[in-house]
Amino acid sequence: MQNFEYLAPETLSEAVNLLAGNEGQTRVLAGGTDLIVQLRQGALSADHVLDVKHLPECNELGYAPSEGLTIGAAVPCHRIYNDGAIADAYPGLIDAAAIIGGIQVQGRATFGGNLCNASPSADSIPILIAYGAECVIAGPQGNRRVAVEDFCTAPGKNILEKGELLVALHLPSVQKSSGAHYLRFIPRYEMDIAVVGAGASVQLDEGGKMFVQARIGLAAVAPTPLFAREAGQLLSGKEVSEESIETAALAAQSIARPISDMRAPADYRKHLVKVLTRRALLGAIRRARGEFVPNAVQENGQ
Amino acid sequence: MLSLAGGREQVSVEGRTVREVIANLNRAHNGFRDRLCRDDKLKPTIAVVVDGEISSLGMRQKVSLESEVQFLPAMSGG
Amino acid sequence: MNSKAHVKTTINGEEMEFLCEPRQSLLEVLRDDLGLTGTKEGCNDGNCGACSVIIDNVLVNACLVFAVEIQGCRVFTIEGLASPEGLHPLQQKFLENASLQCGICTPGFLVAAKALLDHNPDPTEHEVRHWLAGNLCRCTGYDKIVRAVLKAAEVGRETTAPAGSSN
Amino acid sequence: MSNASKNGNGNGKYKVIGTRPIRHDGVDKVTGRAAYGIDTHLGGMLYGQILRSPHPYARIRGIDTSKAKALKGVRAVITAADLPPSEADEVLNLVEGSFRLKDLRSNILADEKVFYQGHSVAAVAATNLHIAEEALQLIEVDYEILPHVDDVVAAMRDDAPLLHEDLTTKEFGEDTGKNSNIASHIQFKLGDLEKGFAESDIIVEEEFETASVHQGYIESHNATAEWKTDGQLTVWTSTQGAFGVQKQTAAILGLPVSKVRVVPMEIGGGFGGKIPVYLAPQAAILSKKCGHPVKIVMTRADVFRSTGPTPSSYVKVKLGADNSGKLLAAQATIAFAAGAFPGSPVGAGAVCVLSCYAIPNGLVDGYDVVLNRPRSAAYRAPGSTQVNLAVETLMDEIAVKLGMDPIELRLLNAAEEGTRRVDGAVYPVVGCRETLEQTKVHEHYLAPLSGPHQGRGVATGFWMNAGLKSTVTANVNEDGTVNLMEGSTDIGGSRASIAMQFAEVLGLPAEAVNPMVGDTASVGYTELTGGSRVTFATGWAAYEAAQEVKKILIGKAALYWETTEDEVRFEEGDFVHSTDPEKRLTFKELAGHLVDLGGPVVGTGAVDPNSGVGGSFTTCIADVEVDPETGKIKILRFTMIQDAGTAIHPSYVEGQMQGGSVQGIGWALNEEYFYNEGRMQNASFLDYRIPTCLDVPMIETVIVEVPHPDHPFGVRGVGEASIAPPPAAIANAIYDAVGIRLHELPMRPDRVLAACLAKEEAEAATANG
Repeated sequence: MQNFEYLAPETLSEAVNLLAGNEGQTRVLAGGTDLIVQLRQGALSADHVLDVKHLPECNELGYAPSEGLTIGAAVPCHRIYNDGAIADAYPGLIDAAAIIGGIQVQGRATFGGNLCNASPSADSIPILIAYGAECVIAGPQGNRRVAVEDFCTAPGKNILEKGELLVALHLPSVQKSSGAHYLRFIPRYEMDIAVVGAGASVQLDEGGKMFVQARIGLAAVAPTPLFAREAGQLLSGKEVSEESIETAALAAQSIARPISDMRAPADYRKHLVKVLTRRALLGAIRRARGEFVPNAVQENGQ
Repeated sequence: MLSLAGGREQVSVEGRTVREVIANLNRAHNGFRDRLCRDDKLKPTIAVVVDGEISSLGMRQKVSLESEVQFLPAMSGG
Repeated sequence: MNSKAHVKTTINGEEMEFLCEPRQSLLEVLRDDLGLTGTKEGCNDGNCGACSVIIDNVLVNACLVFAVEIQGCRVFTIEGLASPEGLHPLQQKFLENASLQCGICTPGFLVAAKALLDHNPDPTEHEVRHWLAGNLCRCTGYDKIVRAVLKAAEVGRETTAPAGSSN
Repeated sequence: MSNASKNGNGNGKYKVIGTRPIRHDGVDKVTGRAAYGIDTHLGGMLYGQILRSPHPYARIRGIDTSKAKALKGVRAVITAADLPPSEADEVLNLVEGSFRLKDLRSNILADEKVFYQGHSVAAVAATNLHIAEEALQLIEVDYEILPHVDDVVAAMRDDAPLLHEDLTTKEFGEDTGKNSNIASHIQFKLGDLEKGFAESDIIVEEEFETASVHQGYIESHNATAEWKTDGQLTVWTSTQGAFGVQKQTAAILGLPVSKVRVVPMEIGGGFGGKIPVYLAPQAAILSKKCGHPVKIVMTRADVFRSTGPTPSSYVKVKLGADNSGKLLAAQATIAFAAGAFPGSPVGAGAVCVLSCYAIPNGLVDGYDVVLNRPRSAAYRAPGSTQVNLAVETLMDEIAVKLGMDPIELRLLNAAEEGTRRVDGAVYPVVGCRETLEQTKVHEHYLAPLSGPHQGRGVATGFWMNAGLKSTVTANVNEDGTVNLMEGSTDIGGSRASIAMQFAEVLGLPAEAVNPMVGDTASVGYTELTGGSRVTFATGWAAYEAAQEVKKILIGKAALYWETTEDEVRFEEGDFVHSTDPEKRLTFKELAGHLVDLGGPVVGTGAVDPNSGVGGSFTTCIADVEVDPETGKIKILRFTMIQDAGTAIHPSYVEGQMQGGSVQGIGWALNEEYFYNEGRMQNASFLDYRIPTCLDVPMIETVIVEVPHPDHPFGVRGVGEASIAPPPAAIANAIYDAVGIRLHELPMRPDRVLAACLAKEEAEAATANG
């Protein structure tokens, strides 16, 4: 690894100034679970590494039922799933937080970093899309907010301009009779990169019989994580039934354009999109109805 | 090997050691020694099994009148 | 640029200072500069858990931490697990249950298991397996490791005093 | 079953053997104090790094190291030009095989050509690791890329790119003169094959393929070398055999063995993969050039790309049986991918393929094939797993076709004392039948399955086990303890199993023996830790050393009592005066008197037991659940039943069985070298998927004890056989669950799903037609 200058600013403005003003390549360090590996392998280079863990805004983990959830870009997974109120309100988020790497990786890895790394197979992104999360971005021209589904532009690429920094993610407050679920397919039972990932959130009517709305996000089936907008829209106002779920799953499958690689062949991935979308929707529906659906830590989880 | 022994898989010869067995084999079926040995040693790719046990003594391994002597490819183990 | 960073930290309860290049991982500094070779390197990319350490009560892989980042932190490594009075119950159960063969993954498993029991003193078998999934062992097939952790948890619950030194 | 016992009680006739003491090296290993190869640190040490080929096959037109040499902090850069020249036919004979010195040197530093992605091309020593890494990027290699071949069947074709212009196919000591990638062809023949098949009522035949898999030890390869000005070279390394490293390093560097001392550090796993030398020669030359010790540790990616995977394979088997299930004939064709240089374990595969059964007529052909992949290395029961998949799947097919219980079918044909194997060897007392009988009555085998898409499979496996040279020296201390110096590096608790055999002879507690592993200058010649041989052969040496100590101590007791040796008996751990029962000395008491009884008490055991053909048999039971929508397999329950001969330390016997089982499960389901254009795509623990603890259940074990007829305690060795049958057992369980037969490893989810879908389609077509 080439040597670099380590920067640990303590205010956001200082961080933005450094990012905007530095000569050469400045890389942002949050949990480091992607960045350090990429620097070590020579996939990325850095003249400066800017650690955002000392920025208060990036460390915020704030939840209020009426306001929603704010996850600072430097908040590691373990803080999210160890917060009981958040785990109760956003179980779909916990599904993802509990399977990113092993426990050691979850001690460092952040949703913000997972998003900025912009891997098509990132486990946190489909469920953030399903929850309708927004990115809070600071930059030399001030703050801006961007929907998560619009953040990634290509493998390893995102919309951040020079000088810009992802500060936090914001999830809207949770509606009544709603539920969400993320699951991925991997050949082992832990520690793999998603072959396909699917996250779904649904809001049902009070009787739990009809879809009010639904959002579906997909991983590892395109150059960026996908928002299966139409698949979710197809469910609005529809009865909760095998047929409606199958229709949405087929719609999600239709937009998937996976590749073949060492992790799986494309046709297999395509097949899995339908299976996982259906299973994610079923899990989300059960949670919306107040039923227990285990995550990876809980017994019978996988 | 089979062609050397006229197609027979088992032949009987005398000898008190593997060296003598090979010498006697070679007398009966010319070419045997060259297949099995180099410089009065078994080739490294050849193992000799006497009465079911792979010998580490090679040409010096003693054999008895009733012994069964086999020549096998040496195994790579792990 | 080439100057080294000065880092003050606490390792296994002792205050320490060292100089390091920013590109050096915590694992590299522990092993090559501080002589704490009990923390093992298996993959150097966060996929085997052999370098498990606990930083401020959080289990992490030392290969995925820059040493400069631990300024002011409390670091716990395998060298801190036993006390002058004796072995930690986890260490004792690993020995009694033959939970190690070659032993290279053992420090990582012990540190990870300590973090688990600190966090959850009464784990189920599934919870143990989920928690330890980031630690690879190629020798044992995991059976005797999981059993030792479950037995150490029993010991921990039976003894009134907290087991071993906490971080 | 008469003299077989179960679950490691040693037939109840021993005091120490069969107990479960805490291993002697345990405390160091749970406190982080044990020093492994990667922990070596010497004063003034420099760090080495290896430049490796990015291409699967290329000619090296030139290497320019000048920019690297000029980098601040770089002390030396070396290439193949720094190795001694090789004669074309120089051969190094090792117990693991015979190798052309030219090939061994080329694997250390490529000269004319690189034969695989990851092939070592140059090495650098610098003041720190990062500078050495930077220097690698400054070395310019001019490659002429050549068309490569990385598939074993393709490499055998006449039109395949040839790797070695001077390689011709050898057939049992005869050079065919044919230039080919087939380095050797071996053949075993028994009985009359045609007659056997003609008499068969049922014939099954299938082709199988298995992917390359890696040993996957958690500690990377490493070597630290110090070449002193007096010409003496010392190497500290993690190895399965210090004397093997000494031989290989000396040969590669053109030194007499006495100039090379190898210090075996603690070793973080091996499984066969730490027998070859990969780094010691480079570290040595770098050290010579810069006058400092040099340490090299491989990256994990280099471990995958450059060190011994087990061969990928093509195996075709045909079995014939009569209507009662009795096997009458068998034919097998086996091709193993040796990697860049000859030397796959295809011979062992050819022995193992039909080894579990009494088959009167058989023919086995084996091919050792070179191609553009790293030189393969041994991996636990090398060659046995690949061939086991084929035979044990076909045995299951026969059982299904005949409506027989699969264990009954195996019992009907089980190898036993007197059975002649296809390679001609005849079994002495073996435990094949006994493992099957234990399986038949095991609660797991009798338990019902609990849900849909679940299935159960069984398979039986074999490994031949090795003997080979071992040395143990015992020094009696005045406090009644014994220091035991032995030459076998301890990869999984063997210090304990050797010390316990020593202790058994002298009636000592295991704790009174302090076993240590010596370096090549401090202990007698000892072959590698491998072949399931250490507890067998080094344990035997410990037994002999103990006998010598006993004999000397009888003399000392006689001297103490001022009588003659024939007046002293050794009974129940005490030295007793035959005619004066008042005179009785414990071992400890006698040791306390040694200071006044003349010379020190030192016993030596130096043995070279024949390997024999006893070997170890094992049978396993696997329950799986198949997700029919995704093809994912879950292992629900797994039991391994193995003949240990005698279990010295049952916990570590179980550990070997459990570890082998899980490696077999990994091989079955997910592990593989994934190649694209000759380049390995998944060279990390992220994408080379060894099982995690969430992937497997508890592994149940049954230790069967059918004592080895020759070993003083009946030990057989248990290290390897357990890896062989899991893939076939899982394949058979998948068939039981969803009715599909897979003929390719790994049985990845996408392959399982494809086979499930194909079956559905075929059934639909049948229903419609």
